[in-house]
Amino acid sequence: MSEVKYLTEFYHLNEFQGLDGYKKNGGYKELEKAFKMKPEEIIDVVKKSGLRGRGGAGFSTGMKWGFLPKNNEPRYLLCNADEGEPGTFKDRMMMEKAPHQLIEGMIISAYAINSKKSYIYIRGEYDYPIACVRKALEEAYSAGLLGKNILGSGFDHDMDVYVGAGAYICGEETGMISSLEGLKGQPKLKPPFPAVQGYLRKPTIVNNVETLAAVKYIIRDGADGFKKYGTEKSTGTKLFSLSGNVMKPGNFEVPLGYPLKDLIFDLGGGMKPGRKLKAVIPGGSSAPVLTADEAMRATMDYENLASLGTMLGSGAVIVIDDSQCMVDMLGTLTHFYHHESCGQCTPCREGTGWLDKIVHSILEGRGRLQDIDLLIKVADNMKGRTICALSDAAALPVLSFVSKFREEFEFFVREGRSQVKGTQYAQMHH
Amino acid sequence: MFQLSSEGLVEVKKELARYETKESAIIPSLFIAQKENKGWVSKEVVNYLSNVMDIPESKINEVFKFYTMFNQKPVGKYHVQVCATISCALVGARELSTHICNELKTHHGEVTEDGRFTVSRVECLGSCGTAPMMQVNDRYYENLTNESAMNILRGLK
Amino acid sequence: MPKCTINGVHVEVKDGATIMEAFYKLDQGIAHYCYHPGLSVAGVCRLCIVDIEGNPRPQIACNTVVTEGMKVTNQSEKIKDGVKWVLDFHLINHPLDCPVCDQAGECGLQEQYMEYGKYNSEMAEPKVKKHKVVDLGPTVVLDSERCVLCSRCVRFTDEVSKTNELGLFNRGDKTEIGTFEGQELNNKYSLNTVDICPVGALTSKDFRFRQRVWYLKNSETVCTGCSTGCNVKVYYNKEGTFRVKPVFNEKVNGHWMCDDGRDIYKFVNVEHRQTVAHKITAGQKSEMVPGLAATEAYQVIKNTDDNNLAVVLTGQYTNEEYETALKNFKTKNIFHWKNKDENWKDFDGLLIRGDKNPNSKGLETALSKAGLKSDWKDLESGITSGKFTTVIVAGPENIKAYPCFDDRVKMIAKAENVIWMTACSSESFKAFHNNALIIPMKSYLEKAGTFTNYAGLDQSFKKATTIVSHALTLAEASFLMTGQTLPMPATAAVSKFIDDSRRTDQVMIENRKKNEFVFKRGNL
Amino acid sequence: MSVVSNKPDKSHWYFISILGGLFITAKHLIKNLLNKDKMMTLNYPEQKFEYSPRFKGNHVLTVKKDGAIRCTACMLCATNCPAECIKIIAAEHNDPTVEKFPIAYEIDILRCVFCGFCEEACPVDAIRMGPEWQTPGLSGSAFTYDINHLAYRPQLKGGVVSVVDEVERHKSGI
Repeated sequence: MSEVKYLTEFYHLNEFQGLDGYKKNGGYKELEKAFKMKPEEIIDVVKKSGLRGRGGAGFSTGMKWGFLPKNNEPRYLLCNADEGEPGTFKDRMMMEKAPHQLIEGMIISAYAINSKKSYIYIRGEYDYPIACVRKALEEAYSAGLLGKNILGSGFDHDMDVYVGAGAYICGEETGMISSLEGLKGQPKLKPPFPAVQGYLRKPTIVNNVETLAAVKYIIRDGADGFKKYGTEKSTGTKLFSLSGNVMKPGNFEVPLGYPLKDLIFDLGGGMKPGRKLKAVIPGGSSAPVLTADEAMRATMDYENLASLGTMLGSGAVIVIDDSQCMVDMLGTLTHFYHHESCGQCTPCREGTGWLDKIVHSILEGRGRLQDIDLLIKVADNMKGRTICALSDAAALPVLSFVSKFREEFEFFVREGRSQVKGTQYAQMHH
Repeated sequence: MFQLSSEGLVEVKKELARYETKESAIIPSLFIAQKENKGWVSKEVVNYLSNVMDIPESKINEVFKFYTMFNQKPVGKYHVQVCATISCALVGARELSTHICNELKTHHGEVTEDGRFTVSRVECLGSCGTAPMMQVNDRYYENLTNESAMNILRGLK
Repeated sequence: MPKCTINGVHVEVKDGATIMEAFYKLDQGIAHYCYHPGLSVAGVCRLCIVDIEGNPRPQIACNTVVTEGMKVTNQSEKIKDGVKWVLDFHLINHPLDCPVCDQAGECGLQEQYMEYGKYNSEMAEPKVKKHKVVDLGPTVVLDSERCVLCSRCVRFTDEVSKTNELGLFNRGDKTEIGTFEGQELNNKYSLNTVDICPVGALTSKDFRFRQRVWYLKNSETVCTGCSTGCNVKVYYNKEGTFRVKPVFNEKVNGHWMCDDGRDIYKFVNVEHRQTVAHKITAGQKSEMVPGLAATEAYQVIKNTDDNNLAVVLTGQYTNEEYETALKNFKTKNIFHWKNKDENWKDFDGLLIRGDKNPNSKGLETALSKAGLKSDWKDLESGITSGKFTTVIVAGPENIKAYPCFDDRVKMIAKAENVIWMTACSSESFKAFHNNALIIPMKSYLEKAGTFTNYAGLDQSFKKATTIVSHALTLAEASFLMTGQTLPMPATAAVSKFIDDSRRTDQVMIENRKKNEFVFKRGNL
Repeated sequence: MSVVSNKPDKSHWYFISILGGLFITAKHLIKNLLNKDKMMTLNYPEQKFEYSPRFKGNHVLTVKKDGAIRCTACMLCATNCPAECIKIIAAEHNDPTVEKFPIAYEIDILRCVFCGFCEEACPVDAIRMGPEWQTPGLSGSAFTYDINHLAYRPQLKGGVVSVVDEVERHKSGI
């Protein structure tokens, strides 16, 4: 099986980035089509299409829109382009190659939920994508695709870019709302959910770049046309970001339900010569790791991965080959979560630091055998105890790494050096 | 005393009017001020912005200290940030950052003697498919090797 | 009005009330640090987790709204283990310097450890170092290592005092509370942050290291700092009074009190008090017992015509005392001495009022009830013209609140005979050159009574402690000065808001009962 | 009032007991004369008995390596003292790592019952009970030991250094 170019059909064209090139290749046709529909019809189609959020949680988009209160309060649409999950780089490509695709999808979505104002929250490090989206917005405004009375439909909409400043937690929807309000990007308590009280305590819908872009294609092909791809419960195509120890890393669009094995060995070009697959993290760094055996069986859809005890997440496939030390890799992950914990809830604030310290004391040869069990205990007690999912995201990799590669950890504790590399941590990369 | 240039001030005023709340302008304004203050935010900058924006210092300070893109210490002319999170680490980003440090005769997070470079290891920059990579000020350099990275850095004026 | 079951007990709560409020209503114990009834919900300490029937994940009680028929428990093993772990997360980077920490004895961490913990921590890694002994401002000292980052103090400065001095800086486990560099936590309500701090992170400079809290007894009373009449608790022992903390009263002060009110206890302590009566005759000073001085005063008053006698009252005595005094002194020349006329009606919008007397309203009511009306100017002219030969003054206890004190003492000292009743000694009394008697009075902590606050609300309070045992109340003095004997009891002891069953000088040992080591000592 | 005179016949034999007593005395006299080293008595106060270092006598406040008082003025000894003979006044230290220290520490040794609870309660090994106990005085005030006497009296030769090292404790983050 090869790639399915559905969202990424024209990504190889340089002109697709600009408004003219975009229009030439079928751009903004669906917007006109959508304006002829009633907003409820659009929500209905999206619901029927089975589109699930592409950001990580995989929640049904149509259902999310349905949570909005039925009143005339102003409501906001936020596009989550704060792509921070290690291993993910699909939104960046979408914004660079086809900013208008996102904008069109957003206008349609905004029309569906009757929002007058939307923001695209892009992480601050993405200098070039920000410039691309800003330019596209200017073009759209001057072409009358944004502003008052868009294309004579009587629908007004304003869109703006908000640039983040480097915080993983702002990728969490309530964290993003806090950040947009000018506060620290700390997640807010739920309930109330953002769909009821979000940005400025008004109803707010937060969707991923890929989700919003996909809305355009659902309008084009209808719910059934979209469902053509994917499995029964995981519909449509998805962009997977392949990275790590593969020959050809990159973004690949495949239908959901695509075998992970094919993704790595066909599209990704397989392992480097002489190397064997050791483990795969299938859904961004927060997803529990799969061993090589499990990875061979896995298909990339929400249900199958859940049955393997992991998750699809943001679709970032991180491939680890047999030259890598798993203790070291877990060290990079715990360091990441320790660095990115917002410091609000105690279990996460203290727990991420504790995990990081334990893993690093093992790495530096100070570990004790009971530390391995302690890692599991600490991670277990961080799960589900906090406002947002960062605590879970930090705990799950630890649990899976330790349980699936326990002998490596034990070797490291006993010998003070890596089982795979045979060297001490200090000699590994300094 | 830190003071924004007149263009910077106009931009801050524009940002203040741009969003629904005044506080939303804190991040954009800090970016503007950081650019004008040689790449870092000092106490005076926060003080100044507080006066200009009419927002308590503690609020601006909270935001400034929360986000990693605001530097709390002076940095070199070129801030070299090497991503060292898992995807990059798998393909040798940490070795790369150590190599750059050795070549520039500096340590992570420190400014080189000539004041041109600060090398730091940072968390995921969203360029995992093209790892190892580094960000020099705003620009991404991807698919690096030890040599290509040093060539790029030497090529900077 | 949804009904729910908390640990098997049925309770009906207000619409939209949270589980935490239901726990509060039932007075059932639930661990929490970040939740405070007077502040918004933060939901960050994660200690108040409860099991809700039908919900697989434990929920936090402070942000979960009660729904009809909800069954909640925090006594299950799962929850207890969960709380133990969350507590351990609080404690892993805590410096455990209880011996030098002022909060020890009333610390949330200690209480919860005794309740849920009692384990050996498995933390073997170095702890995070943060700033210690940070001077936040004129009133508060911060220790960041002890802080559990519940954000109560930050929310207080945001929501209540609206001064925004405090913030949570940095992120992750490097997060610290603090002010912006160079700024101070300096507002009229800053010490409330110390009260609401569940651990020893914020400590009061005034109270710091002066006493361990377990040496202190407490008693509820009414603040005499201004006419708001905040409900407070004073902490004292045999060495004196040491601090004042607010007590929740929805009608008066809510959960808070001002910093000025916390200084009020100071004049009560013996070093500021008038401990013996002074008799001054033509510049010669002699000491005597207060009761004797009052009877000496009777000799003077007896020889003065009612028209030539003036009585000056301040709003710092109780309603009962005014009533008795006005009954005993037959003169019509009764004057009301105010601390400052110009900002008498000031109000800062939260608690502080310009009228710095706890009972001005009570005095006004008592005077109008007796049909008395007088102007301060009459007193001044009366003294200068020599009309008032004898002046009896029930002076203020809280002399600091009277900027005019010195001038007024000098003015009154011109009269032929002055009988000055005061709880506190003052340098100004050197102005007395003619015949004068200075009679020591009891302070508000040493007597029971009623204060009427600015809004006309009567608040009764009990006697807390005794500091100057032979001092008199105004009522007792007025009896003695008019040649009568003291009736027993001297003042009414009706209490409206303090639990009558509890002795005022009883030590609060509820918390210490939990301490098993106290019991173990008997077995040694 | 009647006096009952009770003179049993045996009481006339008291002389034998006296001789027995004299014999024991003489035995010890000769023994002591022949073997002076094993003599049971001491020439107090010229000679004094050496008590074991674990004897719980007068209190000693220990000092840190730099000679400053170890005590942190936590008042646990005073709280635990059943005789209520310890009085401490705490103050703020200039060094933030020390934070709290006693400016006055008094033990009323006449009230002390030498139970050792203060030593047990101390979390930082600041108070110990030493082997001294013969500490006579002429006035009542001589029995209220102040902080200087407790920590630096001449017998202690510059103070007893506590083994708990503050710097190491801080390094390890305790």
